[in-house]
Amino acid sequence: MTTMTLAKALNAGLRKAMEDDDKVVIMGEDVGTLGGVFRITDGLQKDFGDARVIDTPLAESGIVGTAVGLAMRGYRPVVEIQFDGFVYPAYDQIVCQVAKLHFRSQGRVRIPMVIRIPFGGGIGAVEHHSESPEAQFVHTPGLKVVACSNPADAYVMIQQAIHADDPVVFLEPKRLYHSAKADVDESAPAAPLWQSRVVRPGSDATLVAYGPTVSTCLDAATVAAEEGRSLEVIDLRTLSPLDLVPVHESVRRTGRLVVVHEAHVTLGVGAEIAARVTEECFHSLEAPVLRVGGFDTPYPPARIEEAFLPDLDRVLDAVDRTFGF
Amino acid sequence: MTTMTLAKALNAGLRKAMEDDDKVVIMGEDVGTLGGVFRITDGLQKDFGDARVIDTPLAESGIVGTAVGLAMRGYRPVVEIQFDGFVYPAYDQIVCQVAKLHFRSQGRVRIPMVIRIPFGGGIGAVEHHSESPEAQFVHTPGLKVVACSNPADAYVMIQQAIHADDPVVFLEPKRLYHSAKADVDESAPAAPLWQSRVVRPGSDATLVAYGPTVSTCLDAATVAAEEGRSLEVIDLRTLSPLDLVPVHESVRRTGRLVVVHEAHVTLGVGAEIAARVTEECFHSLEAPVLRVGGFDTPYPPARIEEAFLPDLDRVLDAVDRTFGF
Amino acid sequence: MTDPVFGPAPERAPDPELVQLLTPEGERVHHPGFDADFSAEQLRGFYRDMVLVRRLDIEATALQRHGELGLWAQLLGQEAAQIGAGRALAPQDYVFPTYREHGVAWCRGVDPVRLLALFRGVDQGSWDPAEHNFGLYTIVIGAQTLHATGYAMGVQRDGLVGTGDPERDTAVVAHFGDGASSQGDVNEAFVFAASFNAPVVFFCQNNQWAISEPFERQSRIPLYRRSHGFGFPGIRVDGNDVLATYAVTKAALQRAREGQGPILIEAYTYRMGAHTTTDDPTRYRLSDDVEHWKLKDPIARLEVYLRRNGLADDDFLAEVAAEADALGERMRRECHALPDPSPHDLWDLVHAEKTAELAAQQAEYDAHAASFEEVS
Amino acid sequence: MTDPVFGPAPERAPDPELVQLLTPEGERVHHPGFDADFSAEQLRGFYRDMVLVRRLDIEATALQRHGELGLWAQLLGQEAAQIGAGRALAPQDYVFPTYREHGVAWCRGVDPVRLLALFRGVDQGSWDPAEHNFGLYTIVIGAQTLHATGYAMGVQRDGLVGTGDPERDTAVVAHFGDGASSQGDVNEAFVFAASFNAPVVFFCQNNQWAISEPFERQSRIPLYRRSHGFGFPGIRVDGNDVLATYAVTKAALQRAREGQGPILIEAYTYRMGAHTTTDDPTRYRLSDDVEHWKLKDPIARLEVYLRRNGLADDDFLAEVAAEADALGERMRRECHALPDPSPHDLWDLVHAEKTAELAAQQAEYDAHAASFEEVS
Ligand SMILES: Cc1ncc(C[n+]2csc(CCOP(=O)(O)OP(=O)(O)O)c2C)c(N)n1
Ligand SMILES: Cc1ncc(C[n+]2csc(CCOP(=O)(O)OP(=O)(O)O)c2C)c(N)n1
Ligand SMILES: [Mg+2]
Ligand SMILES: [Mg+2]
Repeated sequence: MTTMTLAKALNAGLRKAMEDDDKVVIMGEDVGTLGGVFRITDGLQKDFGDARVIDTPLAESGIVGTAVGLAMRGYRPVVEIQFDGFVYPAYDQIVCQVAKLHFRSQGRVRIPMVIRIPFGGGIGAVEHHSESPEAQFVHTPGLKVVACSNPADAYVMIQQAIHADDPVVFLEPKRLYHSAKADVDESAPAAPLWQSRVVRPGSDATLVAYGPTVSTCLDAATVAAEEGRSLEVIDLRTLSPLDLVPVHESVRRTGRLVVVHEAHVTLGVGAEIAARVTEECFHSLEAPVLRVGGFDTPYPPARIEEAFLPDLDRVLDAVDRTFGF
Repeated sequence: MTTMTLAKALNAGLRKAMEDDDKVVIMGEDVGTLGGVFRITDGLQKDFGDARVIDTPLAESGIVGTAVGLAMRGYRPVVEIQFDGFVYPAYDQIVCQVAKLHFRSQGRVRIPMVIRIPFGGGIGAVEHHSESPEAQFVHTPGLKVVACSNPADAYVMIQQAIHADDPVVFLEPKRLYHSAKADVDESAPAAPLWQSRVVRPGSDATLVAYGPTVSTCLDAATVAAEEGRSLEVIDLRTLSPLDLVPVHESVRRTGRLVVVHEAHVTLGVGAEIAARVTEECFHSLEAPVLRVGGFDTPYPPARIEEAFLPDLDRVLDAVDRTFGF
Repeated sequence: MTDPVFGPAPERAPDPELVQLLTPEGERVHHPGFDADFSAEQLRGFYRDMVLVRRLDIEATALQRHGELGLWAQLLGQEAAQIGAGRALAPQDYVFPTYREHGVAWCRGVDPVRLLALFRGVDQGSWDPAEHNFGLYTIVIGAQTLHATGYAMGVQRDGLVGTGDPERDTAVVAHFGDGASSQGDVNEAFVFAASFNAPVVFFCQNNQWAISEPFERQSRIPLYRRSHGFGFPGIRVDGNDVLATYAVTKAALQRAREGQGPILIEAYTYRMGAHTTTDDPTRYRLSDDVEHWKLKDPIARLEVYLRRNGLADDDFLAEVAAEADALGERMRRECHALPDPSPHDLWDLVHAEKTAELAAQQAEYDAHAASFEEVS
Repeated sequence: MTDPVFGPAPERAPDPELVQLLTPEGERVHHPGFDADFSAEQLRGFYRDMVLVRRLDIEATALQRHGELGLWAQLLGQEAAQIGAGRALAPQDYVFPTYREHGVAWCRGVDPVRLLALFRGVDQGSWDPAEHNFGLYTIVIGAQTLHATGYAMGVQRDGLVGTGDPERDTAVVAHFGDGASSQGDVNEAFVFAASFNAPVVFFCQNNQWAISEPFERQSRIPLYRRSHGFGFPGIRVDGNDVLATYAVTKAALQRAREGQGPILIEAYTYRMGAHTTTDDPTRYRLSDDVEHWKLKDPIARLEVYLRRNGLADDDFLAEVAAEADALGERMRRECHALPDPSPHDLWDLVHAEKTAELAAQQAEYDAHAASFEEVS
């Protein structure tokens, strides 16, 4: 049991995965000597060499495309995209190649690739450094998509993602990298990667979140509790596949659901959850599923990003509204 | 009034737009001498010259990226992406540049670009030629997205899109290019571009579609009518902004809604419509909004694409299910 | 780094020069860098390959005309480029093709019927890449050049470059077209290959056309010089000359296997047919051009050479012709017999580990399909 | 096509040669291709520009340290490259910068406070590109090179190339870094520029580093030769020599304006500071290296030259220093005074024509915000 930040937990998880399987290679911009701009790969090139921790030329399509080739040769590439907003040059390789090779080849070709993306806002950055591109990957068959929200999960989930034989887009809430500290028990039994989890039980309404908004929702639940309202909070963890079993179970009890993410509301993951939960729990719902997310504008300049991002007030406001129907 | 195919209507619309404004330029692969692989730009290079109808090198990012520069110089580029599946190399330019320049510049830079994409399946093609990538553009603030479904709309909408000062992703149902024939009245007053339209009134349930699935839904309504069920069919026409006014109005009457598109169900446009309509018409809905779409698998080999695509049976089946709640 | 075979470093490269060992008239010429001796058997082998591959192509085109295939991408005119490139491979080498590499597929032992299945719309490629060391056809132009480069980086990590053991040292080939050379991916592949000195041979068939666009739209200098800007050699070979293509590719592969890094080969050839069966080249090119290139036919020149030098007699030619007939007959027969896939299987193919989500959608589909079977 | 200024065609380009007119020691040297005469006023102007721009950079760095900016991308060491490039422009020329072109912005008359606003997080660029013929900073590396190429294609269509009228003929500059040279977009820009012979000058500041990655990761040959693979000339200039950078850029722009097409300039320089204020270069590079480059300082060498030749006296230098102090003071003052944007405006900025959808979301936000104002 060690107390560590999310960044350190990911670093430890990557290290463990590299020790366990020498086919694991890390690729990306500045991941080697520097250890990544967020230091997630700190020390790995020193310990595993530059054949396994590869500083690549500055071309995201090139990184993902060559990782495909390495995967076809039996390697398990873990690709770092430096910031969410820089994944788009690699989009074609991800959507048309990474996602489709298994299907195209009828399972003969496997692409056990992990694409790590530091995502989300709240770090006061310039443009393209605060995006939440997950919906686009969830919409793409052939990809799996997960998001961690705390150090303990991060440590385990990154290893599970690397171990998976399918390509996984691995979303890391960058604003928590160096702030979220928690105990990580390296020997604890791991929860399955493809499962959501109730992180705070409650009975009046349900909040669903993932990545950086899990803590927002937990805060909201604390405040609501003071006001006598009991909110259940679910950390999705896996976005594709979506594990809505605990959500359905919860909504059948609470009758009210609010989904919270930083991605733009329109066609964010919340839209899919709203559609599915409504279909599944139609007669249990006391109110429509409401969504709190980034507005349908480009990500704004940093000085007003807090207004753009879902916060405690907007979450509680949405909860209130579900009681108004 | 002339009877023409969808392909000819687009060709006529493009020609008209080029005559009206000499800043309109057409760019793409094979759009010049060949007139495009679907002949949508047939004859335009001959008549307007190769400075205005530009056969480009084979690089989609290059096409869209140089079109951005042309737009900044005062031109109105109309870019052809040869097939839906080939838009992804240009994704970064579309999402990070085309969509954001107006916002980034606080309105000082306008990108009046049209990105034409022949989309959807049903033509028996090989991989990447039958995709429906629209949801990803709808999720991107800064883009507008429309889809035509018939020759008369196509003729008008392409001109309106070119005339608009914002970037427009213009989706063309390629399987209807040479099959859908209809009267086009070049002098008829044009409906606003950003409006959906009821294309068949009905009272028992509502079908919402766009592009190629409009005709599927009209067929379904015909069959349902024979069975004594009256279905209202709405052609969305505009996906971003979404004009749900007629949908809300309709659902308040019918209490039942099925959304039909070829895109994958998960996080397809139907998810957003389900979420919004449920929020807006919660107490009018007799059943959850149901969605019929492409499955959540990659687009399959042509010999089984008909099973993958929404058809009359799956639409009617979904309608039946809305009566089962 | 002056290379004994490919000549001086890029910046001092000589003027464009087409490596040629067999002229269009069937005359054997010599080249200082690539003078190989070919055995009679080898030459007859090239001839047989080219004739069979041309037949394969003609047969598939006919099958498309008869509605048996949705599409076919013809290789007519590019037989020498593909057989030369394909026969130069060692078994352990790995090839990343485009959608037109039927001749290379042939050399790698992929059954032509597998190609038909893809273009019929039965599947998206049903050979086992690992069995043939031949990847699936890639339709997004240029994407596979990065896969090839990454695969070659894997070969390096496996320690299979420069060991000196000809059975183990491995090279990778990335095929692409003149049009594809404009794609970012291809140029990024050049960057990565140079940066990591990866054992990859970039093999560009410059068939002069990218659908309707002439090569000049993509580059104003000969394409083989593109690599000079990235710091590795490029060379232009007569792609209608199977001997030259073979010799140049073989040397390039050897160089890569030895650890000397990437190289670009521009096989200068011509797309004699349409882009695909849906294309109509009369809309954009002169038949004069096509006639001109007919005189450079890759098979005819080798046939002249074989006959003139007594390396092949009528019997041999008749034998090959009969073999071609048999191949055509088998392709027709087996194409008709190709079973359609079952929609039920779609959900099994998405992932290595099927998700509950997809299993549910599959069950829903099965129930829906069953309801129809009951009805009918 | 032998070019009188840039020398023979790419394939016969001479060995790497750094165009230099002023040595690190402040000695004026001569170059056959680029021998320009500089007036005393011009030289003092360069000096003043560089000093002020360096101060701008130091001031902004300090403001970041004091928490006034979220980030700053330093140009320290690249003053000559940027002032040389910026001062070579004609008013009608158009520039597409990266995120580090503060010196070029200066030459284009963009108020440094506008740069602070961007890095403070107040906006994403608030100068009017059309007013300054200077685009907004582009953060996605390489993307702007395509915009520049397209813009240049627009200039061609406007008939403003090769008219012979120096007030009208127009060129476009695309700035990018050594790291960006690996991006597909940059290479596609080369393809398009060559294919359409667009009047664009690609200006690469090779500052040896892409964050922590040394230039050698991107290319194993000098970068100016990249363009040779695309069929247009490339040239390497001493980017710490403002005279040479100015002369080479001026000639390149003139060449483009005349209709001779694209060209690549590699300004060979060094990033003396961190990548940005969040970077820690001690993790990846030796201070020896930095010390070595300190001896090549672009300002010091010009100062030596000016003094030694009696072109500037103490008064002039004091004047410039005072001007720099005033600039610094103004930047601090105006940075503090920059007003935060209003979230309400977000929805007005998305489109030229605001949609009903966005108006509704804006109204919802306003109501939500108002509910809080009532409370407080
Ligand atoms: C990214 C992408 N864009 C467009 C296409 C459509 N397309 C298919 S083949 C082709 C021409 C390719 O020309 P070339 O690379 O010369 O190869 P060739 O067909 O001549 O063998 C085009 C534009 C595609 N397959 N992929
Ligand atoms: C597409 C993309 N990928 C990654 C980044 C992150 N990033 C910002 S600057 C930079 C290094 C760029 O180096 P170079 O092009 O040499 O320019 P320099 O910073 O040295 O001026 C990187 C990797 C980015 N901005 N855009
Ligand atoms: Mg070609
Ligand atoms: Mg740099």
